[in-house]
Amino acid sequence: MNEIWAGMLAAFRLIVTLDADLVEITLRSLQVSLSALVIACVIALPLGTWLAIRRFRFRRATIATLNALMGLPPVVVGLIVYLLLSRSGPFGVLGLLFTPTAMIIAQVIIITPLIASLTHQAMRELWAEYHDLLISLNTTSRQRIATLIWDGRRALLTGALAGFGRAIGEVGAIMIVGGNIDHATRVLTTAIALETGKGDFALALGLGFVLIALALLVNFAIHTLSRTEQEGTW
Amino acid sequence: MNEIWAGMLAAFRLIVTLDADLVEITLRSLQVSLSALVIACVIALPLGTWLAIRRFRFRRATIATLNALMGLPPVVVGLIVYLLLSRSGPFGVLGLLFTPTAMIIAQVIIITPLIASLTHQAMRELWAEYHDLLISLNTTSRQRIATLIWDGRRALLTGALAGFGRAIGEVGAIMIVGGNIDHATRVLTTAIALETGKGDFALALGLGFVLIALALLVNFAIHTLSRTEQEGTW
Amino acid sequence: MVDASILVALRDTCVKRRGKTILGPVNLDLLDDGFTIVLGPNGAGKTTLLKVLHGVERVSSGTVKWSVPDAVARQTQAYVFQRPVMLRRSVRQNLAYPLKLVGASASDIDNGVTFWAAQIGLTEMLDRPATRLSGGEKQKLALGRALIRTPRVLFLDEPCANLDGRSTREIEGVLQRANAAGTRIIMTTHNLGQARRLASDIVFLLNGRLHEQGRATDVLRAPQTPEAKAFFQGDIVE
Amino acid sequence: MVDASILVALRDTCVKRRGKTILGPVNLDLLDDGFTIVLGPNGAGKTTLLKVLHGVERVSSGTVKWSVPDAVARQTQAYVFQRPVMLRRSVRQNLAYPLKLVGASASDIDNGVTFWAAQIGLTEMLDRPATRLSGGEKQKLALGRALIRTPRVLFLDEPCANLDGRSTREIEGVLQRANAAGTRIIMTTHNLGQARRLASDIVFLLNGRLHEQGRATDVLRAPQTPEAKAFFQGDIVE
Amino acid sequence: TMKLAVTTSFHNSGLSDVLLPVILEDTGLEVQLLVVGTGQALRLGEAGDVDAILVHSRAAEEAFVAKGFAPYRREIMYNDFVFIGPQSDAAKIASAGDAADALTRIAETEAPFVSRGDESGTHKKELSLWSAAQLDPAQFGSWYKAVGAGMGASLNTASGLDAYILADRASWLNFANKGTLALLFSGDPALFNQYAYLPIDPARHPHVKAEAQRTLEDWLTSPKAEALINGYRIEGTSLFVFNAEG
Ligand SMILES: Nc1ncnc2c1ncn2[C@@H]1O[C@H](COP(=O)(O)OP(=O)(O)OP(=O)(O)O)[C@@H](O)[C@H]1O
Ligand SMILES: Nc1ncnc2c1ncn2[C@@H]1O[C@H](COP(=O)(O)OP(=O)(O)OP(=O)(O)O)[C@@H](O)[C@H]1O
Ligand SMILES: [Mg+2]
Ligand SMILES: [Mg+2]
Repeated sequence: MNEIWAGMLAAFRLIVTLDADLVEITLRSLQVSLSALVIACVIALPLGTWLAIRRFRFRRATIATLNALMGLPPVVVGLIVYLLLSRSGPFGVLGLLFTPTAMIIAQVIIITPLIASLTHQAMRELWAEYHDLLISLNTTSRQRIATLIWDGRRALLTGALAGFGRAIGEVGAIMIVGGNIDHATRVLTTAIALETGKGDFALALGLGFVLIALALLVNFAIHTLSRTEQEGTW
Repeated sequence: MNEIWAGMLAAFRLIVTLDADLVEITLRSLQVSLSALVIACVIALPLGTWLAIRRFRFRRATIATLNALMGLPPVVVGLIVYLLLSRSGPFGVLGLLFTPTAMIIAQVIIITPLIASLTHQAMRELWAEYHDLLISLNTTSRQRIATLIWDGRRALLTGALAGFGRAIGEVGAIMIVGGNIDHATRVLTTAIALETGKGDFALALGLGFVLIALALLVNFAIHTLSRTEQEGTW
Repeated sequence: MVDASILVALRDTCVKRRGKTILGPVNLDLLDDGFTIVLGPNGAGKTTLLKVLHGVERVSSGTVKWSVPDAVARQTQAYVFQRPVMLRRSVRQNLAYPLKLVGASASDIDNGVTFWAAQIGLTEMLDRPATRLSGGEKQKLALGRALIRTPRVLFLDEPCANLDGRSTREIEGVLQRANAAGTRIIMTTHNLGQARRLASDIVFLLNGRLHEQGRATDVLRAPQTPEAKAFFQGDIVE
Repeated sequence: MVDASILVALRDTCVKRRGKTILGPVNLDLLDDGFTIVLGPNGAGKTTLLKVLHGVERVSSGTVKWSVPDAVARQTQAYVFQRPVMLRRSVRQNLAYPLKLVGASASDIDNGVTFWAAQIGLTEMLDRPATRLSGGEKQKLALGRALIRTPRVLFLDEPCANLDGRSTREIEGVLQRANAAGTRIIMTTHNLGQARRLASDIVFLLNGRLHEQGRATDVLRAPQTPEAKAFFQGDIVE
Repeated sequence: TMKLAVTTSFHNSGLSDVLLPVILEDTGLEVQLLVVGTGQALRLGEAGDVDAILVHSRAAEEAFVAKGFAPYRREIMYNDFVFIGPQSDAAKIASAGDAADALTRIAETEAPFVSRGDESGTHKKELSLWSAAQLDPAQFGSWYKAVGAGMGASLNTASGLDAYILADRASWLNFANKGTLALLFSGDPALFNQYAYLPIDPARHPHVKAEAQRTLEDWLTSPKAEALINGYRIEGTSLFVFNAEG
């Protein structure tokens, strides 16, 4: 129990002194997770929306599969990415293993199904509402997807934030493909795992609180930004 | 690359021979994750729905916080649960550390914010639709929540599946509070982490594929069950 | 302030949204019995007025005072919305819903559903999903659902807008019988013929303000203001 | 099979939902010009018929043949739904949306929006969120949005159900002018007076079947079937 | 049953898979292993969450005993550390004279080197070897990669990077993802790795299973254990040397 207080103290100290290492790994955490989020959104938002508006033969199966992929175990994703990027793997020549890029790739794989599933769910309702109008106006698929994403952006926000949360808190995959190399691929979560292994629970918790604070910050920032703009519309 | 084939082969072999250890840890994985899912749903569905229908002073802040908590790093959750359940912690006398119960507790903490956030999101739309009617009929809060959850169950399903996915693939927290003890708290993900550490990628991948197959199975089962019942209503 | 025969009194009631006053200030007393028809052009604030009375729309300033405590008043009211809200359930479950809420017995619910389904002519559609009904059928269902708890006060927002001639007359009959049996009805319509057939008194709104109020025969036959006169002749109202 | 002056032909068209036939089999030819009013009691299948013609409702059997290829036909049609669909945007953006889809220039869009906002009387509400409009205002907006691409064929599903007398007459004027300018209009209504004022020909539906069709003057003055006769007198139709 | 916290390097060696079933058979005692980092193992012991620990980090163990968490430490066996590196062996450590020389060569060529960096027994050993070679890892360039992970994960990283690494022999032999890595240097007595058993003091944590602690300790120091430990081989190499005093 004392450790929890010690952890808070450690977090406080780290933040107040602007510990150089902390700043570095925090920025790397943000960089990796936000990059992964942007890439995953670019893929998942249109994909999820497309699934919501399109009727095809294996639609239900596809959706069930997508939902199941939300449970992709990060360690397995990490392993597969590791095997693909390793020197003896097919993409070994790119030399991406143990770089932030590799970490981003792994996280994109992990969060894309999550965001796509949630997008599909959110867009289904909106599509039911817009269906007749958009069909009647003879829109192309692309226009339908764009309209739904734009008008449903509030609902999509939660999905994106869920993806961000999963990415920023994830450790299994990025440990394998990033390697937790000091000053190269160490991020907050891998640092926490390291301190835990060392038995320095206070520092681990301290880093954890920093991470939670970071997540809170990002969420409040996004909520504040989206609020000003919401007023006008929905 | 060869490892990936080897992994598939390993998965195939494990499943075909119904390896006793595999069956055991698979069942434990299911037991832990499904228990956590049920408990988390019991908390998160009413909570998220309540947030959707209730206007109060710090509502936006509460929701932003809930969204941020989707990013709770599992390792930190694991640590805190460990410190609470440890013999020298406040709940040490219960002797829950390194038992499946401890793993369930950690997973409930991790997935409850996720499910609650997604519930809130899904229920907001439905509430906008039902708002006037339910207010007009002079319903109690409890009745409103029950009605929304029932009529919005399809949308909630995706949230619950996202929670299940996160739980079944999670490793950081349950490694710390469960301890990955053979025949006691070993589950699929911790077994995968173990084999990865040994460098036995084929077996790790094999277990990973089993895990993914399990997630697929659960999702297809739920989709099939919910389909028969949907036809009638929405 | 509220005397015995007055059901509800509005005093300086205003509704503002996005800085614009969409209703009021309105001062209005409604008596304990009768069949009030609220008239006015599109956007006059009829829906807003009904919602304010019913308490589903927040008031920005002023008061709404029922002769009974608010909690009691709310329990005995029902409302049919302009755009009927369908629960994503079967027609039967939609009808049964208000009774379930008050914990009615299964047999009471069954009887109520059977009776009202017949009244609104949806007996054959009880097991359809309500969201799939035609426009008119939805309106009828919303009406049956509002009447099933035999409310003391019933608000109706253009309940016959999508109904055919025969259904309209049937529903009018149902409403008149309910009114005779003691249900206070407050209803909007754009159908002046219907207003003439049903109203005991008229409330005429314009630009969110109460413009004229009085006995139906008086107001309809001899409106006091030129705007009301023009409106009743279907003329341009500014 | 489809001759030059025939715009669209339905042959044995059926719509089945949940094992029930809700429309058809219908055999119907609509000519190249005119103002068709579709009449029938609630649940007769009017909405379904319009949607089938427009192609937003799937046909279970039979065919719908336009005189031009389907793709062309679809591009030049517009539809006003019974329950207007509002995009979650401002009124202005709702009006501009159909023009944006076809990549109109910014100035064309501006002009179109200004012109049609005035026509439907929503000029002062252009920057309001469309979802917050009153019932009648929503219907007007949907109408303006349908007309803004000057469609060749316009489907209207009870477009005046929630409109006041003056708006109804104004909209009727807009529709008649559009019709005179070459827009083929197919519209449902429960307002027989409106049918008399607007229709060049009538389609009368009952229980999903085509019961009577012909020139408006003929059908309205001297309906052939007893059911139609009863309906036009507002009588009970079984 | 009792809970025993062990380090990843011990578990990865595979010896536990041999010993545990025999212990169960001989004594009826089910030993549950918690495989964690050295530091975490000590913390589990301090909190009383396990009944005993088996680690290899002498200084930390002595501090643990000094603080009174365990009444004593009992040495059980040792194995040795080995230098692993790419078969091409750019730093030529295969021909090094001793461990310090090997490290000096690596530092001179600036060949990639993966360090556990997690303050585990292995990491501490590595640091002591660097200081024996009079080198300070804090001054090294980016070729020195502190990965902050367990033995297996670090080996995976080294394999991915074709880097040098210090590992215990058991983990290395049991490691399946060798890639182009090979054992390049071993045998310096400085590389010996002593494992010790530390029972948690029941006076401090009354709930720990004192009897089970003793049973396990007795068994681990018995001739039967000696035979099994000395006889444990991977690929024909024996790994552990039993050295408990009777
Ligand atoms: N939430 C809101 N925000 C802004 N304006 C609103 C809001 N709600 C209603 N209004 C505006 O207030 C006015 C009155 O609306 P109301 O729905 O009461 O009209 P109404 O008399 O019922 O009209 P109709 O006959 O068309 O149904 C309308 O101009 C409408 O656009
Ligand atoms: N998807 C569906 N599933 C089942 N029944 C349906 C479905 N859609 C429509 N119906 C039924 O088909 C019938 C015809 O519906 P339609 O909406 O065409 O009627 P309508 O003539 O437009 O009636 P109204 O005047 O009330 O708008 C109705 O009884 C309706 O309940
Ligand atoms: Mg209204
Ligand atoms: Mg209709």
